[in-house]
Amino acid sequence: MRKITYRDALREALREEMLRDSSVFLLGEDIGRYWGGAFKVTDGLAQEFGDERVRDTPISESAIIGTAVGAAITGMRPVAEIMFGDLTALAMDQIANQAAKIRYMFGGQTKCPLVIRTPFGAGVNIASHHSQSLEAWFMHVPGLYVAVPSTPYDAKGLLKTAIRGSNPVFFCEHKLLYPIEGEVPEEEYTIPFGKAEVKREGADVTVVATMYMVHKALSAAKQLEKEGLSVEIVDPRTLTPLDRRAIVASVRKTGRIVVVSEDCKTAGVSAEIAAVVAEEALDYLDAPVKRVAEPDTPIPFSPPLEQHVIPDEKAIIKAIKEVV
Amino acid sequence: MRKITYRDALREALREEMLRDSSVFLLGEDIGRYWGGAFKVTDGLAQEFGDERVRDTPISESAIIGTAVGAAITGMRPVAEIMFGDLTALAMDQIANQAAKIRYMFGGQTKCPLVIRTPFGAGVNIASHHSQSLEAWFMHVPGLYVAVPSTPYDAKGLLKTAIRGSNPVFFCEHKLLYPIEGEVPEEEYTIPFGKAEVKREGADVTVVATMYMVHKALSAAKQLEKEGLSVEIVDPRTLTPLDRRAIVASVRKTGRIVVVSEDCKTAGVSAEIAAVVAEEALDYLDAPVKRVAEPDTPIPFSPPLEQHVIPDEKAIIKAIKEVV
Amino acid sequence: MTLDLPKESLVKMYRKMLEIRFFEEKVFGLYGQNLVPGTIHLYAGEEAVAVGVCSALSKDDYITSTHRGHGHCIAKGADLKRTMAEILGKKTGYCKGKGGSMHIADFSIGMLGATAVVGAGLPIAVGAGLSARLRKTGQVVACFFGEGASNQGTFHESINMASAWKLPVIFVCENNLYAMGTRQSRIMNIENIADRAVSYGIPGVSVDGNDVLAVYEAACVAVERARRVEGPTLIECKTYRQKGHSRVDPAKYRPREEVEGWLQRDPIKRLRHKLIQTVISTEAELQEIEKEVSSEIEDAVKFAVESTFPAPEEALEDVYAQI
Amino acid sequence: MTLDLPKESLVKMYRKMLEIRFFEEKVFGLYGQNLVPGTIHLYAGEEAVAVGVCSALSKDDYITSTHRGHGHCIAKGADLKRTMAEILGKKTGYCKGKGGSMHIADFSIGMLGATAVVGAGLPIAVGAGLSARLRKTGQVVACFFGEGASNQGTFHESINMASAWKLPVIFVCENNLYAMGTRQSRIMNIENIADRAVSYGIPGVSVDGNDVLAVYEAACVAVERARRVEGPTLIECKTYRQKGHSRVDPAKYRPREEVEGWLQRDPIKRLRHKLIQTVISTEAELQEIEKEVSSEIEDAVKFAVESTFPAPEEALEDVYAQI
Ligand SMILES: Cc1ncc(C[n+]2csc(CCOP(=O)(O)OP(=O)(O)O)c2C)c(N)n1
Ligand SMILES: Cc1ncc(C[n+]2csc(CCOP(=O)(O)OP(=O)(O)O)c2C)c(N)n1
Ligand SMILES: [Mg+2]
Ligand SMILES: [Mg+2]
Repeated sequence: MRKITYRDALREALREEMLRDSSVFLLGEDIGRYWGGAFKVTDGLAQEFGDERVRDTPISESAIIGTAVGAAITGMRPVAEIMFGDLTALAMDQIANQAAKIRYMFGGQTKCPLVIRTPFGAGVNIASHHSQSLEAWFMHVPGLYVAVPSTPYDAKGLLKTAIRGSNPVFFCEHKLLYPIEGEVPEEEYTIPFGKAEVKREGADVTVVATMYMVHKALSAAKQLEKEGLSVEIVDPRTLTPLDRRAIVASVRKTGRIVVVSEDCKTAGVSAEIAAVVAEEALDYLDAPVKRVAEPDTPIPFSPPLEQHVIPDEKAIIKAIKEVV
Repeated sequence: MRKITYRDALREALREEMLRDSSVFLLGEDIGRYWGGAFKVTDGLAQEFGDERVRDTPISESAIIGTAVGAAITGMRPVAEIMFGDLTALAMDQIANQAAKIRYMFGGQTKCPLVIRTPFGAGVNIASHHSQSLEAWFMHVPGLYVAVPSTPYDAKGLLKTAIRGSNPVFFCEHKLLYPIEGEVPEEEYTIPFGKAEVKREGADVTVVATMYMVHKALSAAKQLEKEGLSVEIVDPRTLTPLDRRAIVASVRKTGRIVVVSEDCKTAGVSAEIAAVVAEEALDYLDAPVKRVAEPDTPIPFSPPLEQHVIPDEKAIIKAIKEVV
Repeated sequence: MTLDLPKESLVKMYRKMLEIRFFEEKVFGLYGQNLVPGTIHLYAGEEAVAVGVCSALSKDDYITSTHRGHGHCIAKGADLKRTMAEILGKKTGYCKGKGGSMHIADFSIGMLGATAVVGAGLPIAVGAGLSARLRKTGQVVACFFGEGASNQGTFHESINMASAWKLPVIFVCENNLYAMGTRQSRIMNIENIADRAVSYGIPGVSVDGNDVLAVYEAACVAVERARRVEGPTLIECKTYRQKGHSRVDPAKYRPREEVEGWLQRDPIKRLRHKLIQTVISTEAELQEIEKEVSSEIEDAVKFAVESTFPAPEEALEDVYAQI
Repeated sequence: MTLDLPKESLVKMYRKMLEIRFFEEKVFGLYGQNLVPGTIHLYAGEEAVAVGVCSALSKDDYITSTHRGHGHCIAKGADLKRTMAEILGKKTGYCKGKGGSMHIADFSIGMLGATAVVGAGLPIAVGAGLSARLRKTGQVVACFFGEGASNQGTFHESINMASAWKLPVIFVCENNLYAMGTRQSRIMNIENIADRAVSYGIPGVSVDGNDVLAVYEAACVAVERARRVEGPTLIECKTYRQKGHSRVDPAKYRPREEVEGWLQRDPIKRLRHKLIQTVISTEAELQEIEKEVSSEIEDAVKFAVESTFPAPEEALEDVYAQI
């Protein structure tokens, strides 16, 4: 099968959905013809679809999301880009109080089919305001779906599902994933929300990992294979809805679980997954649950500092060894 | 000992600290002489300390917090009120990206001694934009402390500690707690952060509860006592730092735990506490961890709907019975 | 106040304003009887703004509203019964009891809903305007907000965006001089919110917000400009709320003479006076209308009071759209 | 450009601007050598703004800065070595390597730090101004931000608040015509950001931001007003960044003639020319200064390059103040 990058997979999803449905349009800072998005995800789309449907905005994150909400409830399907995930904080009211609640508050009178795309993640030395992973905030907001694709295949399939759906989707990307290549069929496909994928089968321990951490977990698993340890890797692919069944099923098989998530440990993604296991799979557990995550610090700038806080293969291997 | 309300306890803390330290000042919408705060916490303080130190602001939540940050790093000790906890979403960047990180990003050059007070909680029929409990968002932000007092005594002692400290404190209040009375000594005292309090000793099951839920848990415990069940209630009092030791110690004793928190269940306060137990106390557990929390919905307006989503004594009792 | 409109239109405006006033008086009364859960923010005294603006809109145009939204709903044509039922938390309400006073919406008449976060409606209105543009429908959007809201960042971001894109949005600032207990002069250093239009290169006009025809005229000009794809307008309507901010507020922070002055400029009395003085209507005609409206409101109250509450489990519905 | 300042002051400004320019050229070079982690936003071409404003401040006055902050630091008097070391991620840097190019601060000279969230520095500057008021120190605060930032909600909220409270804050908009690839005219419908001062009832002035003396004069007027407790001023400085937005940006979205026109109006060349023309300085004198600055910068680079990186575990320090 052909291989394309995560970035290109996202762009294909946007392009195909824009071709398919004239109500889909994009808005965000410098996503248009002069820049193509800070990470070039929308590169070329303004040239193809025009500046009205690929719309550069002022630096006004609240208004970007609010505008998307207003468009979504009146018949359009906006896909808004927030240039860096950290900056979603500026639009938190529009995301969490307006987009997520507008259907509910009004008793189901409206739908809000809106996608918010944004890159999270550390690793490129751009410090505390451009490196966070904040998925957990959005998991804690009922009314939103949260997608966390780790591969080009998942990125394309989930983004298409997000755009076609009837609900607001917080769509997480990762800076280090953009250049990663993977197989993506030429043919049309979508990926349903709420279905985890076992990215690697194994018998001895379950690792639930998301986004860029899936790749680190896979590489850790390869190393451990040499030592005779069989690691199963479950990628939830969406955090809301969360495929609890798949996680519990894997733990039932292996009896051990390590949750790997790039965000800060406390009250993060890994906390929710650990809690689900503690509630629903306790009887299967042969060892304590382990979380591998960023320590509770902002992300520092200097490379040795930054590398110190990002969970790496070594930390994953260490955690796995502690539970087996 | 004399009894005063939670509201009055908070006001006493503010007043005493303002008398003690001229660098303490208050700012927020309608906290001054014309209103005294939407929940009257600051009532009368403007009359005593003047409009400069009890400062009414425009309806500009971002600027309220940003202004507090700027004042805090230049020698003042601002206490900012956000009228409703839901509205902290409007100031999320200033809270999470600026206040929490300003010391770290600048390599420890500055301190940011700032308190953000805000009421959370449902129960007074003011619907989706005025009823949430969002503590978990702030637990997930390193650099912040998060206080969650459940009694007048704790409210006063924790607020004084918050104001005297050198770090930004996100100080959670609860609408239904304001009128609650409790013993508060006339003498000066403070309560250290990171020290849970066992609000009731028990042997059969641990309930970790916060804020208004402490009272519901206490009432549930009383009912269960009649049935011969001995419930221990641990109130963390601060979520950051979290007294993991006290929680683990209690679970070690009882072997069972129910976490009760008013916020939405997924990725909420109860998730972190459940995760801590799954990591650090798994071997002591004789039953799965249980979370009692709001279901993942916005808060509805109509009384029967709202009552349905707020965790109540019945839900707590049910959860306890499931684990014993 | 120019009165060169057909009598029909003038009387319709009078009736709408009356509907709002009587409605609010009833809500106030029901509140006292403990039939209204939560809080309420009454629109009494500001009727000319909603009615003046909505009279310049057609049915498929949009509006966005605020915590003080009953008047906007009614002016846009919402059903009194379902509005009242929502305020009482009943299943027959517009939002099936999920929204309440601060979150009423009626999408069928382009009323895109009230938000209780001050200032949060502005960008949503911009989005509706953008949507109208992209769908090429010619619809315009009127966005209501208070002078207090005009200090929110969203005010600035939204109007700038609407202006940069020449969107068909009319920003209607209801300047009632106070935001809760905070008088405008204490938190901003300008008198006319309309002056802020300069920041966006759009027209800004201040009108007597207790003169329904002045509001109507300004709105008509803005609507025409919007439909000609020339961009948004900021209209400031100087008005006054006759009651406290919310249910519990005795509004002692307002000088008695100020309140009385504004009561004398009551928008409904003023239109009534004009209608009689100019012999457009007779006292009898107007009394007839007043009786009619009064009984409509009684019907609404009856409907709302007699409606059932939603079943508790309905709290779990409507979080996500299923298809 | 009026030159009635003592020679000393003029030469000092010239030297500061030169420091910034040479510093930025070095940063650019080091970037090419892979010695600068992350990204950089260079201030080359905009030196007159930072230097003009900071020359009007005294040492204990405050400034707040942005992602494009090297020039602000240097103009306020930061040590070149520690600034460069921070950009290279070294332990000897101002923030011990935690901040990097986008987050430099030097609290000892009132440089309250750069924030990488566009517009986030404005309310922080207001807070510093409020603090100066409450502590009765007479300090003023200069707050730098771009024209792109002027569309953030914080711009509006902050200036309104500063004006309502008459705080000693000078809002300095560095209008370099672009925000990344977005030309001002595409995202706002006005030409002069200074016009936005109307919204807050404060003076707004537009000046030639490539004329250090014009900037200086405007800043002096604003500083005096601030110290007289009359409130904030909005100063817009029309300028241009000579490089791309950040390291990777070839800035192809800018017409060549536009770039060349601005290069001809280079602020450093202009001051140099004036100094010579008016025989305030001689060619030899200025060459001497240029040599000195050049060697200072070399020293800074040497210091920074030779400094060690922080130890990995230091990442866990400085999250909370212990006392
Ligand atoms: C963002 C936000 N801040 C504060 C509040 C609390 N609050 C509700 S109404 C109100 C005053 C609003 O004033 P204005 O915009 O002038 O509208 P008015 O009530 O006068 O109609 C405030 C502060 C809120 N709901 N939302
Ligand atoms: C709130 C926010 N939005 C977007 C970005 C990404 N970004 C960094 S610099 C920049 C352009 C800023 O333009 P302007 O304010 O004019 O400053 P300039 O770069 O021209 O100096 C953008 C969009 C950011 N850092 N913060
Ligand atoms: Mg008002
Ligand atoms: Mg710029």
